[in-house]
Amino acid sequence: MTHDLVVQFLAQGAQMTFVLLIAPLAVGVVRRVKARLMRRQGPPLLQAYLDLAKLLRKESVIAESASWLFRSAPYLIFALTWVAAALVPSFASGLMFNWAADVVALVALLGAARALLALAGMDVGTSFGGIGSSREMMIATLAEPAMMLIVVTLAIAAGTTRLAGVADFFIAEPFGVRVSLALSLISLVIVALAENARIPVDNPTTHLELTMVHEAMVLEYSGRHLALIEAASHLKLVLYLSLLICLFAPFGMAPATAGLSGWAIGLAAWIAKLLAGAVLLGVWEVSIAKMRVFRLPDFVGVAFVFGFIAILLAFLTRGVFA
Amino acid sequence: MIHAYQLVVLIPYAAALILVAVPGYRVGATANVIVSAATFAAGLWLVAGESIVGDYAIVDEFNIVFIAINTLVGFTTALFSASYIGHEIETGRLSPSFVRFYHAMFQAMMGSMNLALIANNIGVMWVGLELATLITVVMVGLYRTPQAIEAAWKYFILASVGISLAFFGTILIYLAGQPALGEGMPAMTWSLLQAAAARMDPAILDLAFIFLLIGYGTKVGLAPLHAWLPDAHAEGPTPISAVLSGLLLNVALYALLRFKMLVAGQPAALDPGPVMVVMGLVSLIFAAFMLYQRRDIKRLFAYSSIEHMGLIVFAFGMGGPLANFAGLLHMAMHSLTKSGIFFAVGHIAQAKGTQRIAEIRGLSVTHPRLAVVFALAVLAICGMPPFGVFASEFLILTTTFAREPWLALLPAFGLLVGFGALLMRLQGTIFGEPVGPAHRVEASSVPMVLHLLLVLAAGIFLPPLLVAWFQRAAELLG
Amino acid sequence: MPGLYVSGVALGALAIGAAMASLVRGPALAFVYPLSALAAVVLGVVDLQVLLSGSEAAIRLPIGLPTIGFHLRLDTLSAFFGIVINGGVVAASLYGMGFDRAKELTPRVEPLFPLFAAAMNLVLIADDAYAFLFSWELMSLASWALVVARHTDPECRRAAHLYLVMAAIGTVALLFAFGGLAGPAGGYAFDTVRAHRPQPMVAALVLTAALVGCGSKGGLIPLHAWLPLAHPAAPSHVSALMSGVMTKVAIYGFVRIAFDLLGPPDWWWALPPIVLGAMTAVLGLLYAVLDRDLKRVLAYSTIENIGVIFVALGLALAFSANAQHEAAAVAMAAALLHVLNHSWFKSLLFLGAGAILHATGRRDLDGLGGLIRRMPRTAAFFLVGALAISALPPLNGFVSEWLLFQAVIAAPALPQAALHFASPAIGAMLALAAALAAACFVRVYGTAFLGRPRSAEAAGAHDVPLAQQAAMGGLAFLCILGGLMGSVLAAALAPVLHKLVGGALPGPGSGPTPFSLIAFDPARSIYDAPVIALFVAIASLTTLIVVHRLSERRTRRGPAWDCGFPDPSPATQYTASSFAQPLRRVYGAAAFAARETVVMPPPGDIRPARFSVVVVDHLWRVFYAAPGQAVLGLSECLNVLQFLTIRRYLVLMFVTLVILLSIAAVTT
Amino acid sequence: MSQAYEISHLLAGVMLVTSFALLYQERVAAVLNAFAAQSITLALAVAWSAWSDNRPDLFITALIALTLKGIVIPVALHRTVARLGIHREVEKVVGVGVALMVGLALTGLAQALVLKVAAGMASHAREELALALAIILLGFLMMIVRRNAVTQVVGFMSMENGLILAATGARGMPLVVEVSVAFSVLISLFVFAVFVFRIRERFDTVDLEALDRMRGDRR
Repeated sequence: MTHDLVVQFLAQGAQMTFVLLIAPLAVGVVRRVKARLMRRQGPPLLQAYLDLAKLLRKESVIAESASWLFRSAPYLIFALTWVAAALVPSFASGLMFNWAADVVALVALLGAARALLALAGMDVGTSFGGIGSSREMMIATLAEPAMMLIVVTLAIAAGTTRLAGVADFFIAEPFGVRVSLALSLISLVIVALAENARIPVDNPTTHLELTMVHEAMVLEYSGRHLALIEAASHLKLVLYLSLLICLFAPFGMAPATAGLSGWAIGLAAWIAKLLAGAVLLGVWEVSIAKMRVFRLPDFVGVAFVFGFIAILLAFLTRGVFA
Repeated sequence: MIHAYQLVVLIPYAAALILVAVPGYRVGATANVIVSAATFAAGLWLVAGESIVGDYAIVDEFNIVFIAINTLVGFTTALFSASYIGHEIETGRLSPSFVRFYHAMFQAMMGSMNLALIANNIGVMWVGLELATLITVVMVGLYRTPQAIEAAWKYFILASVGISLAFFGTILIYLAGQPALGEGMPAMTWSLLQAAAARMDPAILDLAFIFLLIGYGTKVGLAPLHAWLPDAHAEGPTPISAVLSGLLLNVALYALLRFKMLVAGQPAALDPGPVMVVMGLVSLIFAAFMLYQRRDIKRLFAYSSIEHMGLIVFAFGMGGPLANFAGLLHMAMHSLTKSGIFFAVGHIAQAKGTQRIAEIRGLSVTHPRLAVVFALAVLAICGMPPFGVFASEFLILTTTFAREPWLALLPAFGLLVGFGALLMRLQGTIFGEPVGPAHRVEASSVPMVLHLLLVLAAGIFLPPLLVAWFQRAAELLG
Repeated sequence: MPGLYVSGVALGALAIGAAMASLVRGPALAFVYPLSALAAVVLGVVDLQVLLSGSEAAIRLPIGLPTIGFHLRLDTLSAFFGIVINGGVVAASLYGMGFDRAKELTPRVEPLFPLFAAAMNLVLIADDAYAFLFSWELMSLASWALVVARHTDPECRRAAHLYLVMAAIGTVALLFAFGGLAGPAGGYAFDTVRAHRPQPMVAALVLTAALVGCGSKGGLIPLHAWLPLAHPAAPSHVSALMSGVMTKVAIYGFVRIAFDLLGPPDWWWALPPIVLGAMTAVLGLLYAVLDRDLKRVLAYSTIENIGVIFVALGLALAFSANAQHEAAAVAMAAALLHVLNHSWFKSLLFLGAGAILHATGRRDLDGLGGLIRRMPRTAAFFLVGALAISALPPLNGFVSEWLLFQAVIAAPALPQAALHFASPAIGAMLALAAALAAACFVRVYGTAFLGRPRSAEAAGAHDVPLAQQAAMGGLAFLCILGGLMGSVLAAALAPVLHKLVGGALPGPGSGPTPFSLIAFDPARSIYDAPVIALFVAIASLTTLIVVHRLSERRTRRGPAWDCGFPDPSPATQYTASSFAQPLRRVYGAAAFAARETVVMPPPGDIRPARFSVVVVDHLWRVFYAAPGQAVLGLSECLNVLQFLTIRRYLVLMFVTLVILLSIAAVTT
Repeated sequence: MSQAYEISHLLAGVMLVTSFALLYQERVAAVLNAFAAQSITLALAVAWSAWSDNRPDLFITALIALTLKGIVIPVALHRTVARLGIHREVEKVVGVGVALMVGLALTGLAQALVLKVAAGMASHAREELALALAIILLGFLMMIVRRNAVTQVVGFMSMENGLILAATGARGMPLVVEVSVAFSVLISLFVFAVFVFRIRERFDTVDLEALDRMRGDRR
């Protein structure tokens, strides 16, 4: 029993380390793919790691007008995102602590991180920080309703809001069952793009002032603080990728009871799917242009509409019109 | 052996004769207070004693309450005017000789109202009521300003027509009672008519009730018969406004209700309920809207009296034990509260030297105590707890909704509209930066505080005896 | 039974305190707040004891309505709301102790404060219609007098007038509700009402009336307009009471009528509260996001929270109408916990706003900024409140939000098509409301406390007296504790839930840890705040340590970089209005017909460019301005009747007579 | 008996005719004469019923009617009119024709109302009641279709004639005398008031329109 407990604990720890370790790699893959598609040499795959290391080594410059909130925010943001990422079933569903938060709580954790980041952006009292924070919060108001609809759909289908439970359900189900799920997949993808500040919502590489959203918020950060923020955004990308994986492509994921071997398989499958997702993201980002900020409602609105249709279809398939 | 009910009438009349002769307004005022106190004592004696049914006098569960209120408010008003009239003389609005006349008339008016209340004879009641009306006409014209004369003249004409119509109604009641009670006095005696109501001639009864409704309704101040009321209140001396709103309207309504009892006693007659409901609602809503345009503070509260009379008539029109009970309670509460308000208005008018609402502001800064009392009184008349009006309005609205949900919207609407206006005026007068003069007020604040305390007590606890009386009367009202 | 006597004594103490305070003047008034705090503590303890032991007590006093009497009852529901209210009263009194007697207009506030507190407590233990409305109206009256305390400000007078009129409308609606419940016979005692349930038709009317009555007090759209005017107008600790606590009394009234007196619900009863509540939630926050006055923003967010609570209550009605008791329990638990949580963080935020007002004398966000350095404690407490009201874990706001989402997610299982089609829309609107709340309070905190001061007052601010800090600190602590111990609170609610919806949440122990909050069953939905908090704490600490080990620890203070163009003038910061711009662009156009116009002078012209925004409040125009003008116009028309000649008055009389005679002639 | 009834009925009818005459008259003087005629007829009717039902006290009422309303007041008003110089037309609100039509309608209404009365009471009482009711309504009508204080006073007094007629018609009704006395006091007050306003010079005319120069709320 105690042995089992220890194993479970280790497994949970393993997931936390895995997500942390693989996050920069995923980002590296995305950048690499984009570079190649643009006929550029592109940075090495491990560039993201090097960047983090470099930032950690540099001293951090803090504006005079910054308060304690500015300094402490990065640690909290990083921790919140990390914990959230660790709670998403990655290579195995029945891990020890992933009951602790269901989808709703997960979204809320990310929301907390976002709120802190927006506050940090306002703290120095520059105009760019304000732009970034206000737009970030606006985008969140667009994304969260769609996210809620997706959650409702999953709950209707799987009868639970625990990710592990949903994953188990889809593992058990024959794959590719419902139209409603396809629709909510699309809307979840859109939400993920919006949440991760990817093209077309935001351009992670731009520093052209008026188009910045996420970058504008972190403009004043440097050194270790910037490193933490960057790491957090990497983690967030991994989180959403593995959320998509665990909900819509759970095959290969190790069930609760699986032993080490099952975990190994699951881990391999997860990494593979993760990198595939990263590649897809890269392809998508080169194949589309960034939108104007006030076109976003239309874009994210698509997610909302699809989410709604998905629910109606879910009603149909569940035959609630009795 | 002279009895209390004779005293209630005789003391004031006798006093009136004496007061005409008394020189010096201070003596007159004091005498006025003493006499009113004596009348009040006699009224209390009546309350303590058992009910009386004589040839000419009747004291039963129905009118005893109104006799008590009448004598009480008469006493407090005398107290108030004793301190108030002095100021009027100093400012030269009245000459001592007029004050002497005023005191005599005051007593005569009280006596006539008491006569109307205790009369067991529809003719005598008519005489008493009309005497009271004519005397108030003279009182309204007391200041002899053009406005006062005009108000008195308007009051006089409308009241006289009302008098005639009411008298015709009285004749018709006699005719209706004739088949049952034969010719002569019996057919004009309340107690007998009440007993024989079932055998009266229904058709004549209908006719009679219409004429009485118009005739006495004029004095109750039901719209569209109300025209005299606002001007009479605004232009007469404040104590008279208090007596008009607090007592005369009640006495007229009392008469009307007596006749409604007769009609209710005769099933074959038309049901007066709908007519009363309609007239009540018209008065209530009309007065509520009129409140917004008022510029004179006394006229404002005169319209509020019309509003409340409308509500009361509506309640009696609805009928049923609860609504009738509520109506009686509201009559009592309104007469106490409204006279209290007029006392307060008298103070304000003396403090600011004007009755124009626009020139009264920031009382809570200049006269905090007065402002508090005034605010409480106005909130009380608006039906706010912990005052008695809240209880009666609670009963009226709840029972109406329970019986006729959609009909209940109308009185509620009227009350809310009126509340909006009164609250606006209240805030305007007691809040804000004070403007204009701020004189000291000599007039005694005992009467208004006393009234307020009574209304407060009624809101928290109604004595069982009173409840029993009201319930009995409510049954008779059908 | 003793509980009732004890609270009676406490109420009496409050009443006597009010009476005495109205007589004395000057420093002697200082006794009011300690007395109120003490009484509130006593009342709260009694309520807690009743809630935990479930020992109800009732008594009938021989006052009030004749033959009916004045019924009082202290049951678990009243006890729960009593805890909410007295918590707020304690905090407000504590804050009041910190007042500088010389400055505040104490004689107009302090006599009414205990009266207000007593009236609110009395509403909760009233057990007949008369007692209920008596104390309800007393509550409105006391708060009106408090709102108009700053009576020389015409805005305050206007707000007070609108407030009391709306309160009167609400009271009339409740009169109707109780009239329908009592029936023509006038059975006003709640026991009598429970004995004879009304007919379906009557029940519908009663429910509507109750919704109007309680909604107008709680600020349900479209009955909300008075709230953002009246709540900010009062002194801040009274605003805290009105917004944080008095609105809960409105919720109590609705719960008492809809779940207790009205008998078993029909499914469609759920629709009005759900629809209105969802609209209120979203619109309330849109108002809040666009407003620039700190206290008005808070008032608008109160409207939003009331909307959320009404949605939860509506869901509870729907579930219990379909006998899905555990789902009903989830929804009801969400409602009640949100009542408790909102009372905490909204009081905290209003006290914080009061502190800012006290320190800077300003309420306009665009005049503040940088207060986190000048008033560090207040800033910390306010941050907790802001994050809590944004429903962010692990604070208490999220607990009730989570339960509510669980209830919404369960709604598709309802048999009625109307309801399960509504459920996703409701879920989306609630999510939108949550996101907007986050945006709103990031905006408030970012402009008021962060950045650089935008005015001399803000630059010269100083933190508030210790008593006021204590009041805020206590509430902030409760917000954190309530966030971590949500499951414990939910367990404490069990008796109330059983009484109202005949079910309760799975108790502690059925989950993985004793503190895990469980909706339905552990396999379905769990939220374990302590574990998550622990994880976050460990993660952040390890990060801290590791980063400090690995990284270059040097830190340099320098001017803000700002893309290389730092501008020292604080005017270059983002203001509250600029922060609202994206949201106004996205939502305002639809909701408020918001239009931006930029007047750009031609090149070479030295005149500055002008930017202006037009925002139209349709609700105000339709539901308030138009009726008001109608009443005034009608009174103008009727007023000619004051100026007729005597002859015309005689004509009126004559016509009336003839009409009545003709009626008598035709009717047989 | 029947003959007694015939006569009283005849007199009542004559009174009704005179009140139509009041409505018809254009000139103030004529109005006053018509009113005097009506009052004298009333006096006769009252006296007749006093004799026929041998209620001597009614003679007092008759006497009052004859002296006060038949002679004193008309003469006094003639004087006033002469002094005020309103000899000619009294301005009317509606034309004579309309007034007469309305008057007829009112008379019909009165009949209709009284016919509903159960046969329980003596038929002649019903007739008399109908006539009295008609006279009262016509008096009221007279008050509202004329713009002139004198004619309004006259209208009021003819209303009151109707009342006295009804009162005497109601067999054995007590207090009739007292009430008629009270009414005469009221009327004298009425007339006196007109004089007062004339003498005090407070209003330069007794036209009621002018009396309300000061409207209710000073605007």
